[in-house]
Amino acid sequence: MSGVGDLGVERWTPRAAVFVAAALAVLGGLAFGPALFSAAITERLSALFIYVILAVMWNVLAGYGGLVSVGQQAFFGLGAYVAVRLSAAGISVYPALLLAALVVGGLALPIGEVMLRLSGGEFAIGMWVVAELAHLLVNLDPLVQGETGTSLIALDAFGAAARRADTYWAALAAMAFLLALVFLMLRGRLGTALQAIRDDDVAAASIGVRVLATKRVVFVLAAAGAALAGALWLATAITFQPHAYFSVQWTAYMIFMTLVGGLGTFEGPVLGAVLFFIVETAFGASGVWYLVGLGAAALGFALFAPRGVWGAFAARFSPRLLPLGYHVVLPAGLVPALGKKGEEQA
Amino acid sequence: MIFLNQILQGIFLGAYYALIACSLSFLFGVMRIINLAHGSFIVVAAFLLFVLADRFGLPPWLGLILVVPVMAALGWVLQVLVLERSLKGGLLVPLLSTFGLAIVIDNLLFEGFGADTRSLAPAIGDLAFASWTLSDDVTIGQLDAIILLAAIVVLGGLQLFLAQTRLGRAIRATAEAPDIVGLIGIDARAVYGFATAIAIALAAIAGAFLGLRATFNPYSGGMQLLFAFEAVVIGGFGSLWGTLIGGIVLGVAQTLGAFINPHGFLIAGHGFFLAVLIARLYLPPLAERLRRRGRKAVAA
Amino acid sequence: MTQTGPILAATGLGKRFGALVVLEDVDFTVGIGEAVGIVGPNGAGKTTLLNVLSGRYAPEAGRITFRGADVTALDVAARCRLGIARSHQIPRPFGGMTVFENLLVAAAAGAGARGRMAEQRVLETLALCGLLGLANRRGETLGLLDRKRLELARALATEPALLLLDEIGAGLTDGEARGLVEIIGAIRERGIAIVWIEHIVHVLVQVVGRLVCMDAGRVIADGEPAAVLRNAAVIDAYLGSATHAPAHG
Amino acid sequence: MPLLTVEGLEARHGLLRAVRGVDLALDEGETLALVGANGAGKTTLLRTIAGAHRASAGRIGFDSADITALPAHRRVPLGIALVPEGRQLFTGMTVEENLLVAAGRGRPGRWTMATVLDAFPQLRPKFKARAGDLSGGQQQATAIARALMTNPRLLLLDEVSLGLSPVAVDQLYVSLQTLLGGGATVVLVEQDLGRALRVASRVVCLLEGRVTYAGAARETTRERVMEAYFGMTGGR
Repeated sequence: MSGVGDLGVERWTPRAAVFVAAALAVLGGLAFGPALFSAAITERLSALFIYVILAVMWNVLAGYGGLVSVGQQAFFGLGAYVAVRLSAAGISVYPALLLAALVVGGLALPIGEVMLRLSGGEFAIGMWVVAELAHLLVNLDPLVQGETGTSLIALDAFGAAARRADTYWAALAAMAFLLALVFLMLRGRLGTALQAIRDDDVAAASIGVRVLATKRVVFVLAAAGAALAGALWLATAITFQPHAYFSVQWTAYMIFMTLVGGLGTFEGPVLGAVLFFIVETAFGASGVWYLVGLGAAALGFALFAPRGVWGAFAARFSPRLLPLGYHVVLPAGLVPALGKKGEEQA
Repeated sequence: MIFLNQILQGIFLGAYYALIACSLSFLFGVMRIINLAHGSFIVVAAFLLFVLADRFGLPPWLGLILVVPVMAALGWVLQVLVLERSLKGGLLVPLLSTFGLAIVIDNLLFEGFGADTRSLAPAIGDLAFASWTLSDDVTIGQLDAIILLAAIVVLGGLQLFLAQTRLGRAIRATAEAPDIVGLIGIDARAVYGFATAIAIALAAIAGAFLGLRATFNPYSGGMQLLFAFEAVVIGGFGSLWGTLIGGIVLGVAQTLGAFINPHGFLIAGHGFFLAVLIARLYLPPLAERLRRRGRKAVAA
Repeated sequence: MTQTGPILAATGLGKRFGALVVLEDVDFTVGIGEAVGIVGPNGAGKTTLLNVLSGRYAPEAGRITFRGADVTALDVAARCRLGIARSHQIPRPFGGMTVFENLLVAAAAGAGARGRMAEQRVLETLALCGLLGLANRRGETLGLLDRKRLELARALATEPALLLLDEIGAGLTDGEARGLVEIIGAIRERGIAIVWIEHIVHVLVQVVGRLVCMDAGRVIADGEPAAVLRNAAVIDAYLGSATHAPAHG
Repeated sequence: MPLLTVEGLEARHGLLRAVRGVDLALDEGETLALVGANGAGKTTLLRTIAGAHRASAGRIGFDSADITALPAHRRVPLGIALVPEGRQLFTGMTVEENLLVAAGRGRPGRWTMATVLDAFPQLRPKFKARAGDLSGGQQQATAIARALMTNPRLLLLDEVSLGLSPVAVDQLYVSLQTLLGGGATVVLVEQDLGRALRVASRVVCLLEGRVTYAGAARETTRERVMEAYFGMTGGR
């Protein structure tokens, strides 16, 4: 095996370093948002950060775990509800948001234990049933008063501007943290295992990947992430009306963002969330037609462009903007001529 | 006796669930697709019947004569435009595409009809509330009786169609072995088209009863999908009469839940469904382990 | 753990699909570092045997021990981590990952390798299987021969003590198959035991020292390859009983 | 003018070239035995002729028409029927239903429910039984009967004796002999060379998708076929 020892395996490239530095700079710059932007823009950006979380989390579940759930609103709603409950129990507001995500992640463990054993379509609708049941049970809580709902009263202690800024920072920090977490996960051993499961779970098992255990991790992470998004949404909206949080619409948004951006890629859902944000900002006022458009886009991308915008772009140009993959630096003589793709090299 | 009446009402409700569930189960049986837009199609039919009754004074029974063929045609279009392509796209695509379709349909209905809750009951006059009183506590709604009858006729008719007709046998053959039927001259794509048309036509009948026995709005489809799915899972996928049993079990669970607690109707239904899932997942392996242990004991 | 006993011993294996009996009372052993070929006519149960040995199917009867430990109840992934790796008849590359990453995940999940060590081992395995030049290509862009090589290399990256090969030569030209045989020969020389199903017997006998012939779910011959191929029961299994044959003209 | 002509036929399974440049011609009334080891491409060749598998190159002519691009269900009315490997019955349906589902989809002709049952009398008592509950021999008879219900001019039989007891195979071949005696045109894939040689007029051996041997049945020896089978002689 002479010569192998000299070969390098490269993860960071100059381009990736520049891109990651730029991304960090953007995140850093956004930290000054409340000082720079108007109140309205600050609030909109908080919403964008929550969309990014939702898209990235649904993508972890479906894009890497192969688990299409139409019931992620269960965790979104539970996140908000548990935050209300914790706050009512005297825990200060912003820690309560984080704690709510952890509590819901814990709840997701036994739920996943049952649901992960179902086949594709059964898992999808089964999760919806779980969401409905969670909604109904939350309505039973006297604090919530059924569909009347309640609000995060503790936030009233803050002034409007301070609340806006704190929520903005909380959402930004949560998004940055979850992006970093998923990034590190994909870069590590779990990430290659996840990609293997995404591509072929039978083959993944045959090389020793613990498929069910890995899916369990993905399920719990996606649940906790959706719960954090729900808790943050509560902080932006203050009121908690169960039907608004347990609505299947949320899952529709997640699916739209992920499908349009690119299922099973890191960058895709972030791009999808930004696109969704732009579409919503431009057409959200047109009401129902905008929702029809979202549904039609999801349908169209599922049927005709399943890779999504980013997936199609990456397949064509291999931009390698992030150091997620591995690149073997080969001596010039070893790189075979291209142009024989997909056919025998007879 | 009140308790008996609750069970009776649950059975009638279950008959409605069997009606909305049989086409979901049928389509899954033929194409292995769970159509997430199923409930939305039921609501579309209900709205079509509502328009015919409201604008043209056509009672739903007559309206169905027009609506069923229209929905069948929609089913064919669904197969050609969406399902056929979805089937080639792997496991996730049918779910994602039919979910997207449901969003489109629901919001188009909202655009056309607004958020108002509608009902077809006014179009059938007294029948909507007429009932036979069997005793002080036990009454049977005449419409309920019709629904039970309709469920039996639809399920029986579907069974008979699949067993006795040329197309029915071709559908069963295609469901079993889609790769083989071409060898005996059957065009599987055409069969899928017919099957989807039939499934959506059946959804039209379900839509009529949705509108007659309750109210509906453009976003009612999701809940109908869930009830249908629960009935199918409880009764066992692919079995038509199992669907009726599943629907009735679900209906009885719901009415008993409502009997116990005013909020108990839906909670009991969903909870019972999840209990069935858990039992289905954990009981067979347990039984297998016990069986193995028993065999070892015998061998030893 | 014994050093002298067989690395794999299966006794009394039985497997049925519905009413169809696919394996019936199959005994099968593989010595440490031994290469065994499995042949037999269509429907003999060869691939099912491989699936039972690898853990894809649970047998209804029988017991499988690997390095002296009972592995009958373990699933595919667990057996792989113990050292039983397999290749699939139709290659199943991870299409969205590069060839290097395909092996890296196998080294990590199957052999617990990590960091620089894992990368180095993967590079060596790629070199052994002639895939180094394709290290950065995505799995889905490979041709059939390279997919077969990848299938082999990825199984090897899990650092198995026993390698199960399912018709890895099928569909290749003679020249392509020869290249694969050289690689498999090199794997054998590293002391890895091999069980290899192949219909192209002349390819198979270049590597294996022992041939097992199956028919109708049973082992009907086991021994030195040339002897097995001359065995009357084997010829009957392939061509039907000689009593039906017409007189030779 | 041959009934079936196959020229330069290629067929793939994904990237795998299962059939590589096969030429065949078959006259009306002829019986051709196709032999070769598993994976040699016999099944794919039959399926491609029947239209269940797409040809990636080459041409298939049937009764002077080019049928290469036709899907399977449009070849059945022309008179091509395949009895697939592993029977592939509709196991949830009765024997009667298995036959009914094929009835009237091919050509009109001498095969009807009654004549098919005359040819396979062992099916009479099982007429209303589920196909999945039959014995292997009865299932195989049902599969052949189902194909006959389309009144084919060319019958393709893939491994009809696979997995059957010797008694069941004997019984099956009694029915087949009468069928073949009636002037049917048949391509037969059969493991049992002895049986194949007795019913066939010609033999073709495939190895790795190519024809490695072709000859008249009466001039074919077991040694010659074994060699073509493995690409080597047994003792070498």
